[in-house]
Amino acid sequence: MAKIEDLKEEAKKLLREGKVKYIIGYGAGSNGWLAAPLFIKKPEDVDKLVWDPTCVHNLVRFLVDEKRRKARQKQPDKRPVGIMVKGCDSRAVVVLLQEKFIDRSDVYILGVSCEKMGVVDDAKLAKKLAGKKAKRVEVDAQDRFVVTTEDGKIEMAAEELLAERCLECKANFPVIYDLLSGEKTKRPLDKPFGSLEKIESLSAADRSSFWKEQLDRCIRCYACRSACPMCYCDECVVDSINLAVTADTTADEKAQRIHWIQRSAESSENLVYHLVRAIHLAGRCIDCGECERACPLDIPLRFLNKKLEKEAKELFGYEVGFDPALPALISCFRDEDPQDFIR
Amino acid sequence: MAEDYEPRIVAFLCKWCSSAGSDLAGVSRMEYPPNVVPIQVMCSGSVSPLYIFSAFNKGADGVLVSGCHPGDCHYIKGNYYARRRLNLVKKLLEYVGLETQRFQMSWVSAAEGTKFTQIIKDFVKELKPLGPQTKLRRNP
Amino acid sequence: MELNVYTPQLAKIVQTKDEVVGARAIKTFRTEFANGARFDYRCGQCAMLSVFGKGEAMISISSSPLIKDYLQFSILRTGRVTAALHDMEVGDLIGVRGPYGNGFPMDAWQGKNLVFIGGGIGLAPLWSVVQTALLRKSEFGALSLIYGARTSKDIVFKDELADLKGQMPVHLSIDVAEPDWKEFVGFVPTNVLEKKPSPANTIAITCGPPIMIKFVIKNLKDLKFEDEQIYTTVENKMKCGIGKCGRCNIGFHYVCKDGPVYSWADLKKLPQEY
Amino acid sequence: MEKILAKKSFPQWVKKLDSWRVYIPRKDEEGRWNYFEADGGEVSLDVLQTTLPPKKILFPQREVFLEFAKTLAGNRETLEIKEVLPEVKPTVIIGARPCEARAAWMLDEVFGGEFKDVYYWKRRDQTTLVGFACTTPPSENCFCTSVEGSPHSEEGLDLLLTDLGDRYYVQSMTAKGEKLISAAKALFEEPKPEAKKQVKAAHAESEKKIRRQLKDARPIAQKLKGMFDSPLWDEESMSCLRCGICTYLCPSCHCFDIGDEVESPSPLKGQRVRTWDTCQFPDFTMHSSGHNPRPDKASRLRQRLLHKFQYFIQVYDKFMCVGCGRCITLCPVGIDIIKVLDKVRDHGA
Repeated sequence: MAKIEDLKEEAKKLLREGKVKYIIGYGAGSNGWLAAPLFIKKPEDVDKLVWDPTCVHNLVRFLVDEKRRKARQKQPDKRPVGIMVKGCDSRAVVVLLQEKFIDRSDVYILGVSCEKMGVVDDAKLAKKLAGKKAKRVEVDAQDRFVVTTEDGKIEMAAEELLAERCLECKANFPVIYDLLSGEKTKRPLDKPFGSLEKIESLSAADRSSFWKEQLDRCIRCYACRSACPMCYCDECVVDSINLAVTADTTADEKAQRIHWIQRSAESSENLVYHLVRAIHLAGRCIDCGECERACPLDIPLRFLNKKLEKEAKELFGYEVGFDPALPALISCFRDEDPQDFIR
Repeated sequence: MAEDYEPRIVAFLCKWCSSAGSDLAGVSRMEYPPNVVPIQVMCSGSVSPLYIFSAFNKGADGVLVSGCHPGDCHYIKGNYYARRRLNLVKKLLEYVGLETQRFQMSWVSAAEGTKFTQIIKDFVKELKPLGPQTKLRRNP
Repeated sequence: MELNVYTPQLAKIVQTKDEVVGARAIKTFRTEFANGARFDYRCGQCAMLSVFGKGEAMISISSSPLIKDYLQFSILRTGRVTAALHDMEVGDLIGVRGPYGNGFPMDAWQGKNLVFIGGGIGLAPLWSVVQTALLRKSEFGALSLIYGARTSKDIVFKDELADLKGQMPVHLSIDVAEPDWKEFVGFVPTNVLEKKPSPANTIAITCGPPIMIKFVIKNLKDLKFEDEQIYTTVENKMKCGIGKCGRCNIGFHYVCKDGPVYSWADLKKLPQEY
Repeated sequence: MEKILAKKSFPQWVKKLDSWRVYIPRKDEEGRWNYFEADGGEVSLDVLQTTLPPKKILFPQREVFLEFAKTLAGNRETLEIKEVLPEVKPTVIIGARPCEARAAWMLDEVFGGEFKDVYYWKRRDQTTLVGFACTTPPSENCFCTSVEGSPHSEEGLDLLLTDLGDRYYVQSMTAKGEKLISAAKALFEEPKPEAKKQVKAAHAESEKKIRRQLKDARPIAQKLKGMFDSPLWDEESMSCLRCGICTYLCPSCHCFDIGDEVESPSPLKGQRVRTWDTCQFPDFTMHSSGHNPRPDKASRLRQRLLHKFQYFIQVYDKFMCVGCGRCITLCPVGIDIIKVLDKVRDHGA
């Protein structure tokens, strides 16, 4: 894993010189081992920054908040915000740029490379620890994880603890940055969509019952939506009212808003919600895995988005999050797009 | 499945082609099954995936989106966008276990009344053995 | 059987009247309970109206509780439920549950002068008090009304206001000048300063858009009204009406149950969350 | 009434409760704990914290209030409204954590009072809560002892079971609880005096095992009164995602929405339902005009904390937090209610 001393220096400088409004990074979480988002306004707080395999969050999500905050302010501070991004997160920045949701000058990107590693899967770690409390998670010189617990250290191979998405990572170092910490190490990737095989090999009936069982647990807390940097719509089909309402919105506009999906957490409504979300993320999801990680009921949401990522690649040769100049997946086409399914 | 089961199909038909095609079938007194609820849209490219999910959610046993042949779109490119987007919808629906026959797309021009009737006939024939669609349907 | 607080009684619309037409349409409805249910309420209380299939909306009752034949509601067309209400006709059924809220402490105001200050649709909750005060005229001192709207077309209860002029001083205003307008032009708070109601033994009751209320209170204070002499109503989004669903609170007060009527002395102690 | 139940008799006891609907925590294949209806399979009480508290049994996420339908007879349209009340079988929740029962004791206040909520009480009256004292804290974020609870608190409970190695010490607080004992009298023994001593010691010991602490919760409640406009809320809510985890999974959060679900628009047919809602969603308080009294994450975080640690105390003299720690454990960005309140306490000091 990258050492981030140089990044800290830069962060201090940026804040001291007032070049950025604040820096979104990782700090120590309250439970002692898992990192948490940290917002740094003063150069003296930069030393609170951490970089370790528990920096799982995709902080790009907070650029959406920043944009909303700016929209509410009469005279917004137009300076960029500094943001720490991993390879996957940087692809989210690319998508936001591609969609012109943000401008390149809105962000100062502090990239960190995962190099040969990635981030941990907290569920996997919990299973490994079997009730013991982690204090620290590190990577040793042999690229193995070292977990410090109350009664000693446990070592394990990277694959055992890495998040599933890291095992299928397409960008282990940032694709866009102003400053990069760590090496641009290329990593071989045999099966970019290997994790889907298990579900894909099921029969239609079994796939249906798999998803029913998974999605029946959904309580519609919308943590998946909330954690996602791409879910920035002001108007979402599941909300009771349109958040973009202003004093000028007419009664008819409000009255005629269609309730596509009921609020009740029922099988059919949950399924439709997650289908809508999945299709809306087609060609936009960069597989940061935040929806799945945030889900308190452990619904494997990543498998929905990953499937469409795979189809986009196989059907249209489309790969998201590498080129801000590329048009969005569904706002472009090629003459030779497959149409064998059309009668 | 019960003999008398009649599937319900929601068909989103492009105003410039398929909808006219269905009209042609009608005025030419061609026979086709009455299982279709046609919804005229301005372009196949205007059919949001949400419409399709919602149709299934509200009780459709099959959904058809029909637009102009490639090159014939009134808005130049709408059907190309539809082709790409709805391909993804189809894959997604199959992936969550919906029978692949339930969602269809077709190119039907204003002159193709016969093709339209054939598509509906085939669609109904394929849907019948599947029985009612319950996977996305609310209160099945 | 136990009373179910969430079950509305069916009521029939017996009269409708367009008060204001256009983009910010206001319509007045009178309803009668379909099954002879009774409904005793105080001025300033509200009822939860249902349009089945659309939902519920909390609406203040604009008729006087002393009139037992019907309930009257004046409703601004603003969202899903109110738009559906506007589309309803005489004979249609709606649901009514309530009454909710504290209402105005009219008994405590006996012997005092009452000055009503309203803006736009804010006259609706005041109307119940105005009517009641007129019916119990001997119990109160002098009555007067200061009321304004954006334009002359946005004025509600136009006919009733004309009648009212025979019974108490009525000072009308519109925000922007119009050719045929003879009365005050300007905002309601300005008209308050202009008309200078005396604070002596007087209660001021104000109701209208939040920004108007804010400046009316400021101006009343300038006219030496005490906080305890100023009453107003607060509006927040509501669902249950009975202090359970958790959304209409300002501080520890649920507006649906502990409000909507507040004296300024009480309201200013609460956080500005409305 | 106090009794002893041998652990090996526990499954038999559960089986004997066949005239009740029995809920008990169970682990699924993926290792997630949750409350399930007992189906005659294996039962045990060796549990960690369930993801969802048993709140969902007393206050389900979706509740039908009424059904409405228009029918056309001739050319006359009639509207019919049918009130729907839940049919509730006598229910037992076995293995409820004492804190989860305390939450019910708080919800009793909310759904009681002047306007009694029949839907809640239909369930509550029929439900017997059998608690399981936490001799080991079920979560590393437990802090019940800081909010006037304890790992063996009795509020809201009908029975309390305490693990004494090979037996459970059974305390009955109510007639409802005694009924469960009477259902299988033969399985219960009278406790010996030393068992009483043991249970006391176990309870005292359990309090010491609670790892996390919020100091001075009552003074914090007082202090919160002056902190409505503090910049603290903005700082602490920066990382909030505005999801519903902290509230939906909270045993004492109870905010809800009421809405009409239309099955058929013509002729009209549908249901009026109550569903869970949360102060963390922006549309929760948004007026129809678009005005929102709680427009940002800061005001919504503040609302959650003030509701739990100020407003509820002002009205009912209880915290609306049982200290189960779920909101801390499950927050995707590590917002920690204890840390935030620590800052409130130390604010300006």
